[in-house]
Amino acid sequence: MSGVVQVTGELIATRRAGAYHHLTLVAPGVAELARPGQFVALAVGGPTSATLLRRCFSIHKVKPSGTYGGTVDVVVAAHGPGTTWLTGLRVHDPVDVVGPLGRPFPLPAEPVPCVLVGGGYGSAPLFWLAEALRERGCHVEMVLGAASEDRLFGVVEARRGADGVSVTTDDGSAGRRGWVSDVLGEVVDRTGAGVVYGCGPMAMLRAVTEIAGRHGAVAQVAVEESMACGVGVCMTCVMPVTGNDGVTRMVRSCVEGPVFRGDRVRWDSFGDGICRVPADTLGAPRAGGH
Amino acid sequence: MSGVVQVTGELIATRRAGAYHHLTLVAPGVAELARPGQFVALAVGGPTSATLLRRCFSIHKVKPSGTYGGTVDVVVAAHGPGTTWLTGLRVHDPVDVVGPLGRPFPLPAEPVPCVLVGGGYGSAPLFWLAEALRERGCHVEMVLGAASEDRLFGVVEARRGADGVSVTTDDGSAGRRGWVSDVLGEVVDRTGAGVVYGCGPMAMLRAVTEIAGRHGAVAQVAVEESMACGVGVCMTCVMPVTGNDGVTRMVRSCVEGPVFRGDRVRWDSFGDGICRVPADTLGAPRAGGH
Amino acid sequence: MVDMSTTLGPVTLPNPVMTASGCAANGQELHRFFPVPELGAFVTKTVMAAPRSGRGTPRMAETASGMLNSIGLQGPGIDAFVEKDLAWLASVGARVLVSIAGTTAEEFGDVAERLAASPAFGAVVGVEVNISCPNVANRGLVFACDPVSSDLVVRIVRDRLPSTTPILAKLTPDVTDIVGIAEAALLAGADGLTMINTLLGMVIDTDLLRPQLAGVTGGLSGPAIRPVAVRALWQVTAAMRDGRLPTAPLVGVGGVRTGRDALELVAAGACAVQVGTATFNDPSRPRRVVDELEAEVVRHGFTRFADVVGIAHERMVRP
Amino acid sequence: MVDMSTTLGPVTLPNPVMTASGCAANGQELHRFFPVPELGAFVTKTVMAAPRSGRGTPRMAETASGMLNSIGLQGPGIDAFVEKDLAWLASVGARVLVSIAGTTAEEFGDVAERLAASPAFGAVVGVEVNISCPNVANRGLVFACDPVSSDLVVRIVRDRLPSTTPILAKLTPDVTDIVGIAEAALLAGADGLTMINTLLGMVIDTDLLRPQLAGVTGGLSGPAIRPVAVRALWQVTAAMRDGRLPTAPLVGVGGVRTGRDALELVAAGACAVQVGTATFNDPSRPRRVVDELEAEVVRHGFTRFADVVGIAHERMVRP
Ligand SMILES: Cc1cc2nc3c(=O)[nH]c(=O)nc-3n(C[C@H](O)[C@H](O)[C@H](O)COP(=O)(O)OP(=O)(O)OC[C@H]3O[C@@H](n4cnc5c(N)ncnc54)[C@H](O)[C@@H]3O)c2cc1C
Ligand SMILES: Cc1cc2nc3c(=O)[nH]c(=O)nc-3n(C[C@H](O)[C@H](O)[C@H](O)COP(=O)(O)OP(=O)(O)OC[C@H]3O[C@@H](n4cnc5c(N)ncnc54)[C@H](O)[C@@H]3O)c2cc1C
Ligand SMILES: Cc1cc2nc3c(=O)[nH]c(=O)nc-3n(C[C@H](O)[C@H](O)[C@H](O)COP(=O)(O)O)c2cc1C
Ligand SMILES: Cc1cc2nc3c(=O)[nH]c(=O)nc-3n(C[C@H](O)[C@H](O)[C@H](O)COP(=O)(O)O)c2cc1C
Ligand code: FES
Ligand code: FES
Repeated sequence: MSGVVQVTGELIATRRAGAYHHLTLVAPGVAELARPGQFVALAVGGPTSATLLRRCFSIHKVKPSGTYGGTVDVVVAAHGPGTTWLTGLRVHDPVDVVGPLGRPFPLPAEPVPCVLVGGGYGSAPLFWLAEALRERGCHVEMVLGAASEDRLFGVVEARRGADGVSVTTDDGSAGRRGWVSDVLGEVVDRTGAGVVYGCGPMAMLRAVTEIAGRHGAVAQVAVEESMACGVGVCMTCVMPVTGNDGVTRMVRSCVEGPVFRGDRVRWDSFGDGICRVPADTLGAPRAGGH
Repeated sequence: MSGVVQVTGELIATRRAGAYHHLTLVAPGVAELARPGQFVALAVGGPTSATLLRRCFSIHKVKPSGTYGGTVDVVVAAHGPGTTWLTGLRVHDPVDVVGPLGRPFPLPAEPVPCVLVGGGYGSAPLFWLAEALRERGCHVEMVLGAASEDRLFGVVEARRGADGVSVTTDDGSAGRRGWVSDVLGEVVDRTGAGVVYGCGPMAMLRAVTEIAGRHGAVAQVAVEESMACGVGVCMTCVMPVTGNDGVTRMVRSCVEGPVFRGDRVRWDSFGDGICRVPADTLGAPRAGGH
Repeated sequence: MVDMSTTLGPVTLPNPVMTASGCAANGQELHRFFPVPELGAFVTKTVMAAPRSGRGTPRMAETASGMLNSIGLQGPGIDAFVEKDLAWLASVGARVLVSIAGTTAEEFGDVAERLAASPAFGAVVGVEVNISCPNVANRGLVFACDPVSSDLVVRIVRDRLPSTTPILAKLTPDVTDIVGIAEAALLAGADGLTMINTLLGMVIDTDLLRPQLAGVTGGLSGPAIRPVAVRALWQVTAAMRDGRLPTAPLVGVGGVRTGRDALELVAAGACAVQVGTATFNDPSRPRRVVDELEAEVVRHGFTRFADVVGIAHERMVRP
Repeated sequence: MVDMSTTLGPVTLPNPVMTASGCAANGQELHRFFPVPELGAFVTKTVMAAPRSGRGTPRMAETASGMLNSIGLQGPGIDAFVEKDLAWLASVGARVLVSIAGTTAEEFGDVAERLAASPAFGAVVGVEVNISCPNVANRGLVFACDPVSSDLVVRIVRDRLPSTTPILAKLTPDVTDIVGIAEAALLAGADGLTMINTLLGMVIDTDLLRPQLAGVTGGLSGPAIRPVAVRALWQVTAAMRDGRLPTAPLVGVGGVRTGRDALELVAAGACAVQVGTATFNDPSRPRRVVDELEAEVVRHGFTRFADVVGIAHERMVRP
């Protein structure tokens, strides 16, 4: 496990970005260690909080130093009490930050073409990744999708930072009407991509993995499982993933992920909004057993 | 029971006053109903709060209307999580207010001289009372005491609004070294006071009651019992008080108080930091019984 | 338009939201904040035969998302209760669920009998039998901790009340097997169950290094315990659906603050819901939950509240 | 200078603060935030005989001041545990309290035996027997809900471990009479008790109208349950002080977040304290509680931590 810090950060900027809030936090030490695909876990609710668990957010970008010390940016969708609290914060409010956490996107050793696929706020970590890939000489295209225009994040940034951008929305309010999966195959073929990076809802990541596979690319996906601790100690964030040895284990997505090779994830076990333990998982419950 | 409102108020001013914080809240409807000696119950901690119970504060003053609508002032000593949260609020923050609550100080029908005794922040409701008494032609003197100078509240205001002011501190950092009880007898005698009003810690109220009695005055004291609801529904704030019928009952200090005639309170039942049920209380536990 | 009515045995209530016993006094205090007849029913503070002073103070301690109380069943006694409190509730048109208790089974029966004989009994839509209180005959062990004592109390109360008056036994969660206690109460003649009473808890004052409550231990309530209430309702409902228990209405209580919280208890099996400690946070909560729960029923596309009761048992996915 | 040491039977620990089983994995993760040997002891995730995948997801739900979990005792199995995890803990110099379980009494014994035989056993300062887990031989009823099963498990484990290794039985609060279970465990040979495990709870997803956890019910933990932990420790300590139970060390767990919270459990009777769910809020919490608890001991004018253990029983005022 790589370096991590825990620090009382300070919110220094907060602004709306479509349906989301874009937050910049001073969090000395995090930026220096972070790599694209990693995330931070933020405490929510302040000293009298009834919401004990941290909330996890992909790192959108970092600045290792600046006027205030290193900063970290995250993009937050207000949803339940924790994200609502975060998006209601005002500049100078303190925020306890733990990070960077998890494994980053692996970068290809060779300058292969790459496609980066983001669903909703799932695009947040991809711009930084795009930069790192282009520094290595990779041709980078992005595919951004969302339910509607306000739920797309970073289209302008994408146009600036990628070699090509495709946009889809479910309702056709921006880009092509449909899903990212409707355009992805074509982009992979056209660019001859060797790697497809994905971040977004599970159903999208599954589709990304399948399409990448069918079109001869490797999928690297950043998953989003419900997490209680973010640091590897609670075992709530597990999912069935097949290892190099061919054995499926329930692995912690916070420390062994959030980035997994798409073809290693046992997508077949997800359904009805739950994830079942595949019968061939190491130590799976036996009939009549636990 | 008299009129009460529940309203989402707004903090419009907050400033330090010695060891305390003086808060002004817009709380339409409260001011119109309130009388000196009543209190408000404030919700604390915001939407994610783990501290469910309201905190009660004597009304320091009210303004029935103004630029913002009616306002209520309270003086808060930061102590536990709720009062710390309140004193950390910033202007424009919302605060849920229930009030006015409890029975006010009874005003004498005749213009008799009165002495108002405040311990620590217990003086907060007395200035408003002094005003009401002087409007009725009463000669009003105040005795303010506290552990130290920073814990005195409103000495300047007292000098402006009363016909005479005595100050005591335990450490002698302001006024006379000692307790309010050291000077009270002399003030009652000198002024020929008919009523002594008291607000402050229980031990002080007990002393005030005894001294008033010995010097021929009636004591009216505003007590401070731990309250969970403030509105009369939880039965946590009770204390043994003897009624007109000579029977002692465990009465709710939030609705039947907080102001009681001092000689009706069963001071003998308070001790070791708890209040026992006197054996002659209506329905008191019997040996072997409940 | 949604049909929010619910039934407790022979009685139909216009909506399923109630106060919780001991968290709303006997009505007049909350009536300053909203008209109490707008609730499905008003549940009164547990009343016993004679007046009781309750315990000394401190009687409460705040805890994380909850509180402890140790009131000691303070109350005016059944005679003063029917004469003043019940009469007032009747006068404003409230539907009243009267909570009763005793320190012996006979005292329960006595209270029930005097209640049934009272002039304002017409306002009574049911009786909640608070068996979560100590039994002097059994070393102070709470009646609801023991199936035999629970059975005895419920039988006596059933006997002393008209059969048209539904009785609900109120259970404590502090037992190894709540389904067993539920069974005893239902077989003894309870028309339904109220679940849950407070959990036994304790707070130490870390300045004085001694128990914070004068009564040492107290009852834990508030949102903190909602998962325990949902679980208890779920277990008993599951036993009814499996045929292990006779089917009967369940009234849910424990940590309800909002319409969503109420919906949790309803989906687990409650056909009515009580709002307790949350009332201390906001005296209008019980009334607000009426509207919020209705809005939840609408949001989920139902037209009858009754269709939501226990729905989580049907929607459960088998892992 | 304060003497913060505490003893668990034959073992002395430099300070009384531990992780809670299942809330700290097996050490390497927290070691990134503070050196784990700075804790009085490190309590490992409950380990069973064979590797276990645990349950499907969702495995958790946040609740008011707490959470539910339904991990299903995921773990590598005792052989991999001793080889990798225990060896690592030994290598950094941690004092380890190993939590073990089984679905049969024999499995408990088997795990204890393999643990005692392992090369890194020298790092083990004690074994915590997690009897708050389901007994397949008894309709899945939790061992700790039944004195007979508790007795059986503790006897077998005691038998398979050296007498110099203290064993602690970890109890569930979900019982009518925790003193009875404590008695069974102590008479069977437990050197001490850990109290409490989680409370059985449940959350309904109010959007999907079904249980939020894939495993339906789960264990409730966090500050919400602290009053229940304090009460359980108080009751068992009171029984020991009254001579109703043999005197033995108690390890307190349940809702501890700060040094003050720890002090509550200590004053009620715990001679050591575990920090569980609060670690998810702040991974440095267990370490911080070491300092905060010491500061509390100093604030109260004591020079030995041992003098504060159970002090609330002495300072209680009789009402
Ligand atoms: C690696 C990772 C990266 C993420 N990046 C982003 C991001 O960049 N922007 C963004 O808006 N959201 C992101 N999320 C999702 C975000 O963590 C959840 O939306 C948030 O935790 C929900 O908190 P809440 O208070 O709104 O909801 P609640 O439902 O109240 O949350 C209750 C509990 O469940 C957990 N939880 C609920 N939903 C999720 C979820 N989807 N993922 C993880 N934990 C969850 C919370 O952490 C909390 O402990 C990410 C999640 C993960 C795991
Ligand atoms: C009628 C009345 C008037 C008051 N006026 C003032 C005032 O003008 N200024 C001021 O600073 N304080 C006043 N108090 C005391 C104030 O209510 C408490 O200090 C405050 O509630 C403590 O909250 P906390 O979060 O700091 O402490 P905590 O100890 O965390 O409070 C926990 C719980 O105990 C209750 N509680 C604790 N101490 C008291 C107390 N002394 N009285 C009532 N409830 C208590 C709280 O309401 C809360 O429910 C008054 C109390 C009463 C009853
Ligand atoms: C201050 C207080 C007093 C209570 N008194 C009673 C009572 O007299 N009779 C009773 O059956 N339950 C009593 N209860 C329990 C509540 O009715 C309810 O079962 C419990 O508090 C859980 O619900 P809640 O979390 O909504 O408060 C009392 C609870 C509190 C907080
Ligand atoms: C996610 C999680 C996993 C747990 N796993 C175990 C376990 O494996 N064995 C065990 O004895 N207790 C386990 N517990 C219970 C804790 O050790 C502890 O007894 C309980 O959570 C109460 O303490 P807390 O409130 O400090 O968390 C677990 C608790 C949580 C929250
Ligand atoms: S979130 Fe706790 S182990 Fe991953
Ligand atoms: S504070 Fe609730 S009755 Fe007085």
